[in-house]
Amino acid sequence: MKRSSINNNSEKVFRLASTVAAVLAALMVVLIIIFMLLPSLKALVKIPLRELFTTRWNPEGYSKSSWGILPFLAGSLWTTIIALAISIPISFLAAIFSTQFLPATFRPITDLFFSILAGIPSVIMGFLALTAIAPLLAKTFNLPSGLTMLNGGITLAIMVLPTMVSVLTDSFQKIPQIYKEGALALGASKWQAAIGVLFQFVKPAFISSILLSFGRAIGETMAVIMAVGNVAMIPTSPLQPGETMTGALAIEMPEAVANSLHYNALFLIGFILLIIALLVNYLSGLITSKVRVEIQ
Amino acid sequence: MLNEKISEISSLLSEMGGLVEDDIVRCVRTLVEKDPSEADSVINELEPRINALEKQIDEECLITLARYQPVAHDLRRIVAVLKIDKDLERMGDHCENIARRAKEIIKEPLLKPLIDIPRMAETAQEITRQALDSFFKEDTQLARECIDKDILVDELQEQIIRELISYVLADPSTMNKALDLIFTSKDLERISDLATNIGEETFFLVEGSDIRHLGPKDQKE
Amino acid sequence: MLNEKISEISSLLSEMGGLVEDDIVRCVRTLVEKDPSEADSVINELEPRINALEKQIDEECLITLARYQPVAHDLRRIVAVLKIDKDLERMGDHCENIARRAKEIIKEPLLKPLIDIPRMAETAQEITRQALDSFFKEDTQLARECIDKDILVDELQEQIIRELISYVLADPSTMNKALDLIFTSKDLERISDLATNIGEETFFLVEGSDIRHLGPKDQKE
Amino acid sequence: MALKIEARDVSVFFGNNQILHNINLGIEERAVTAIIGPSGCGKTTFLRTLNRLNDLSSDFRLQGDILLSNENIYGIDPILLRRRVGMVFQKPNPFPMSIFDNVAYGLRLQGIKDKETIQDKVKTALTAAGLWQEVSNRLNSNAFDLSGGQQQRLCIARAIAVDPEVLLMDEPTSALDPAATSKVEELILALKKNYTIVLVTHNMYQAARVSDFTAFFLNGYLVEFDTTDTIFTNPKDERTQRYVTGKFG
Amino acid sequence: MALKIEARDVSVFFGNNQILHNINLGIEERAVTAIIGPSGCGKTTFLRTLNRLNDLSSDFRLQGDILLSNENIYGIDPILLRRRVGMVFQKPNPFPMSIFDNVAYGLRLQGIKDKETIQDKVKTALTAAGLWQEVSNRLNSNAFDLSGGQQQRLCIARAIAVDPEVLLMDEPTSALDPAATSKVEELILALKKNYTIVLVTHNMYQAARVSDFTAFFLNGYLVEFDTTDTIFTNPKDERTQRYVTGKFG
Amino acid sequence: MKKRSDSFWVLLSAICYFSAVVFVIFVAVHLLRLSDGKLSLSFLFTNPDDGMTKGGVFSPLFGSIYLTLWVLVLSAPVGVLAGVYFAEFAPDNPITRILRNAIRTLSGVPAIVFGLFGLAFFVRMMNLGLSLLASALTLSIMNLPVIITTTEEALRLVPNSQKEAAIALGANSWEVWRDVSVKYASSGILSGIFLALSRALGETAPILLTGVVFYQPTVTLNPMHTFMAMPYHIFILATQHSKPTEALPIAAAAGFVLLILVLLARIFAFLYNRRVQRWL
Ligand SMILES: Nc1ncnc2c1ncn2[C@@H]1O[C@H](COP(=O)(O)OP(=O)(O)OP(=O)(O)O)[C@@H](O)[C@H]1O
Ligand SMILES: Nc1ncnc2c1ncn2[C@@H]1O[C@H](COP(=O)(O)OP(=O)(O)OP(=O)(O)O)[C@@H](O)[C@H]1O
Ligand SMILES: [Mg+2]
Ligand SMILES: [Mg+2]
Ligand SMILES: O=P([O-])([O-])[O-]
Repeated sequence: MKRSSINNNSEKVFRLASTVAAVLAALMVVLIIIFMLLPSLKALVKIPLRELFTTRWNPEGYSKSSWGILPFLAGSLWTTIIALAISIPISFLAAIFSTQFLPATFRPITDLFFSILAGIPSVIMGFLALTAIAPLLAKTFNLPSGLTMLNGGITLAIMVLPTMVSVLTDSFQKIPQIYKEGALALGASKWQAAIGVLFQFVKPAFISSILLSFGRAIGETMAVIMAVGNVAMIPTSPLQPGETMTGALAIEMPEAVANSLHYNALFLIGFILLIIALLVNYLSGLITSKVRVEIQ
Repeated sequence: MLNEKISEISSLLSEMGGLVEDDIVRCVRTLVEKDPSEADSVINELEPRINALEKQIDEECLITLARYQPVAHDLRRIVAVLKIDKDLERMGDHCENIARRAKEIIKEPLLKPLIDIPRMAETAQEITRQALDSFFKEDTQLARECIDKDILVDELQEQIIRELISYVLADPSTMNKALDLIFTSKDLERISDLATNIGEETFFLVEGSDIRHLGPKDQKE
Repeated sequence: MLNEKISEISSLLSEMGGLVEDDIVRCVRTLVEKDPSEADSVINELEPRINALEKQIDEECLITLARYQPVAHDLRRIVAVLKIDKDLERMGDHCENIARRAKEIIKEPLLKPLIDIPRMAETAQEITRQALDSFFKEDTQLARECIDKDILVDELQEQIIRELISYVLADPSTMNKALDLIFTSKDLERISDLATNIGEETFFLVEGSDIRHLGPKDQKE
Repeated sequence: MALKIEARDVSVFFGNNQILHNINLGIEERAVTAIIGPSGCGKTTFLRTLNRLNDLSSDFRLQGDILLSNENIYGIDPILLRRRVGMVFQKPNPFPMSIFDNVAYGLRLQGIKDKETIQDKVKTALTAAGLWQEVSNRLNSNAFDLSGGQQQRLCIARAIAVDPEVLLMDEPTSALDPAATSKVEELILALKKNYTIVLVTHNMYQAARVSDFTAFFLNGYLVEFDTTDTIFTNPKDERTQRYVTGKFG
Repeated sequence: MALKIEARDVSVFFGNNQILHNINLGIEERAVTAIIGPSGCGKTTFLRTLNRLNDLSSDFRLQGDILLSNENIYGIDPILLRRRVGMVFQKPNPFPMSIFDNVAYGLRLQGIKDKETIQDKVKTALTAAGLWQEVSNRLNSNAFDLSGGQQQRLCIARAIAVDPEVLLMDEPTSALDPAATSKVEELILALKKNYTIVLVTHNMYQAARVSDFTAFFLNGYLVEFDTTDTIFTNPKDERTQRYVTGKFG
Repeated sequence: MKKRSDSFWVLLSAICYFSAVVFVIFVAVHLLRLSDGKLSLSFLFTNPDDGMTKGGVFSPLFGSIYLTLWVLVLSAPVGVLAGVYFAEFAPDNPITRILRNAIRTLSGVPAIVFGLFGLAFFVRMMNLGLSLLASALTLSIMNLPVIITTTEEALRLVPNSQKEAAIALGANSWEVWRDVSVKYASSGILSGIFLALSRALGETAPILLTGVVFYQPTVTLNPMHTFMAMPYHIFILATQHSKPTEALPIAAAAGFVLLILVLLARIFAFLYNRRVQRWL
């Protein structure tokens, strides 16, 4: 009897501590939103919405500052879309190869390689873009500098590849063997089984992995800074330089005076990034949870 | 699957019952119509068919038990059939006895006009039919009726024996013939007794209770 | 579980067999020793116990089939037991008949010294014991032997009937007594015949083949 | 009756392990042949050898011959072989598509494009699988919405839609509840009129109920092969006897 | 014989769904009571009500009384109740510890520290579960290294180590192969000499083989409750008859 | 016909797959090649020198590791406990569902946004100034979702049957957690923590705005101080240096060191993760 009351204490402490931790975590979510929102609102009050969607960004202009974020939006979109265009087919094919055609004994090694690829710090990827990919592009396309949208796109493609591959291989691997064998037993080839049947299972994960990669690519900072040249203009071809939203933040924020309009405007860009990230994650979560229900 | 097997077995049993009824009629008809061909068909046709059916039914029951693992009502039915086909087969044996004996009897003129023995046979046949009917229809009312009818057969048998003894006392040389008829009546009595067993199986099947050794049989015998 | 049930059933059957053997000995002993108390114990003690055992064995078999779903050898054993206990029960019935009749017979002096009837009884008892033995030991050799012995019983019966007929021819007033003895021998013949059925079940059990209606029985009867 | 499949002295190895030892077995046409035996005795391995599904394991090796209608299965393209020898698995494995597309899948694989042909064949297969009545008004809903038993019958429909000659079934009811199991068992009995069926089952009683022939495997050996009636009432081999009476292990 | 557990007019709700309807059932001491019925009829729910495991679901609600040795189980601390009413689950669920620690776990929870006492009790429990011989020489190896059947017997040993009065078993053999199943069944028969056992089973034949009493549930109602002999040879209710003869659904 | 096109696709997918694998090796080789023999043990233990054109990476290396320790201490307990709450105690109602999703969603928020938040909240609002603590807190917040989610997932993978077994033996929820859940989930939780640490080691953007400085040759244990960190050091050397040809080999060498550090954390995470899978 006595013992059981001791027990109850340990249980109560345990329960209380974890609840407190959860509340703390929840509090952080709220704080992030508040502290991102407040300066952004200040910026929105000062800067007319119309002006945001112009092509000129000049916060410290002599006569008049201009706050057009379109160059950054364009830079982010260019790099992100190039990255996805490259990484989607590659990761899809790589995932099929590693799950369907590679002997199972290789799979842990594969997983490790992709996990390592995902773990390469973004500065190192940026370093690579700067020292390996850009010179190659410059040579190939005969450009003065390889620091272009394409360079950023390729770098980002490599960076999101492991996420996509691992989401895809995970969901390919979760498909019970009997579905593959079911297709083979009906006279399908391995490729037909993978594309016709197994891919049906993977579809939602596929879409969600694209969304996730989109979020990652658009939010990536250091690698992109080092890859794209950072010129606040709207690139009209992948072979032109540009600057992304994240790049603008990382480069200008350290110099911005606290609570100035510049500072607040940069927070506004950050807030836009936050919204995009939340949206993308929310959508991909929606898809995955729907899949969970279906598989049950 | 099980249902099909059970109805297959039922129809085999019903066929066997039909043959046995036939058997009873024909073995006695040999006596009445003095027609040895009836006896021959009992001995050479019916009897082997009845025996074969018993084997077949047993086999089917065994296979059904092994393959379909029946329980409850289905199981009681199979067990009852295993018992009933044995009764029917023994009834067939008695008929064969009657037929063989009849062939001897009709070689000489009869001791007296046959009245009671055909009546016994008719009653036995009726009991058999009713008993089987009661089994197939799961009708305990009918089963009770046919079991009760067995007394009639017993009475007829006693009457026949009494009468035949008086014949023998009057003329000892009829002894052999009288004995044959007495044996015949005894066979018929056994047939009817076996038929009532079938009725008892109906009770077992329908009510799950065993009325054997409780019915009127116990009170007499 | 199943094994225990089966050995439980076997021991019940063996008990029943013992009672029936006893039954055969004692109903005939009534005649030999002119002791009505033997007959009474057959009628009032043994017979009810045998009947009760049949019901119990059937019940146990039914429960075993329902609960343990035996197949193959186990199943054949249960089915065989269902057949055998019916045989034993009918053997008991015949013993009761003998006992009842014996009580009447011994009220008056015997027609002739009893020699063949005790011998028949002994043989019948022996066949019964051997048949059950063969079943429990799954010994088809033994089963064949006891089935073959049935011929002895048949011969003895014929001999008895012939003898008794000659008595009656000599003195028709012995008719009633003679008839009683004839019926007694007939009962013993049935007992032995039923006992051979048990032997046949041994074949069914051991070899899975049904030798019924193939054995010597078919060739005679 | 004719033999549809014949295994002649078949031995199977995975790497250095011999899983099956000299199996000789003739599978009767238009009948149900059940394969029973304790876990790990090689039932599934034998079954999957018949449509060369084991070939997918790199360390699989076969000795002996397997004939399908007197033709060595290793002389047939595995993809064509698998169209002639359909398979139903232990767990229902409908594809994540509509009910209709599941059944049509095999047909489309064969290159059949004509809509009407496909529709006809899907209907026929679903009817044969006893599922038409239950699903005809929702052919376009997802196959995963069906109950487990219906899913398994859908898989059977999918297998028979391509008109195979043989149906291999590996414990097709082991994931189903009793009611669904008895439906599938009835279906198997109905299908044997048109197909040769090989049924692996853990459940001895199921073999007893639905099969015409039964093969008893033990440790990779074929111990006894006979009619189901005989195996369950009067097996010849002492080990079969022990297995079917549950006195094993 | 005395009643160990008595359910009086028990109704169970999950949220707004009534899962069990007015169940009245007396569970005999030192006997095996089987609960059978089609999938979803409420067998598991009833069983888990007896040790208040359903209380873990927030939307669980009970009406009526359940008495354990004439004491209302809602008057007992659930933790103490569960020590008196042990449970064995559908799938073997040994803890990821050594064999010894698995069996000792419940004892240690009770605060028993003395090594010898624990050792004695572990040995007794393993012996009672018929596992001592097989594992005595490797008590320290991981419980996961045992075969499925051994694991399930280990779980039984773990449950009986704390000397419960009642053992609840929810389809304890449904994840086992036939050989392991029959071992567990034998164990159940041996255990009933000392414990009151309530056995939920999908497998009618299992109920027939091992139980003394059988309760047939249907759609949350108790249809019939009688000795197993009667239920399987001569059930009174037409629905029981249909269920045990497999003519259901 | 069909077969040929099949093998074409299979070949193509093999190329895609292997190019990814080869790329990892290429990164290491590329860094090694560019580092031009700068790597040595003393490289690790000497401070940058001569306008960062000479010397080693001691102070940034120390900064990174010290920072990571702080992150570990700050984020692991809270993250794990919060994960426990969501897996074990959270009632199933809209509020907890929203919270859980909000936390999960945070894991996709770009690192730079966390940097902005850290700047606004820790540096300015909490008045921590540019400091290691502000950076550590920022990284901790960034890592919380990772740890919470992996903990929760790992705990969800604990078979319910196991927990019920313990409950049925009379264990309370703390005992269930201590005796059963931890055994199953510890690998998964550790894997999550290592994953978080590898991120803390490699991220630049969040610390960029909260405390990292580009040159500070003295190391201090005072968390209120600014600090150097490997990723930022590499960034500076590679892009902001006035003498690129001299700085580049050092940047590459430092990159290689960072790569190895991050990969070690990753490999631990990976190995623990595989242990989790083995349990299942
Ligand atoms: N791909 C494989 N590689 C190596 N060994 C295998 C492979 N497949 C099966 N085995 C081995 O072959 C043996 C037989 O396996 P199989 O699955 O055929 O047995 P089974 O009779 O179907 O058993 P169950 O009733 O459990 O399904 C087992 O010992 C198994 O471990
Ligand atoms: N925690 C729960 N919340 C809501 N409904 C439940 C819960 N547990 C069980 N049920 C419902 O109660 C009904 C009975 O379930 P239960 O698991 O008791 O059935 P069962 O007879 O054990 O079936 P089975 O043979 O499939 O195990 C089912 O309809 C099930 O969906
Ligand atoms: Mg198998
Ligand atoms: Mg259940
Ligand atoms: O119907 P079950 O999944 O409980 O066997």
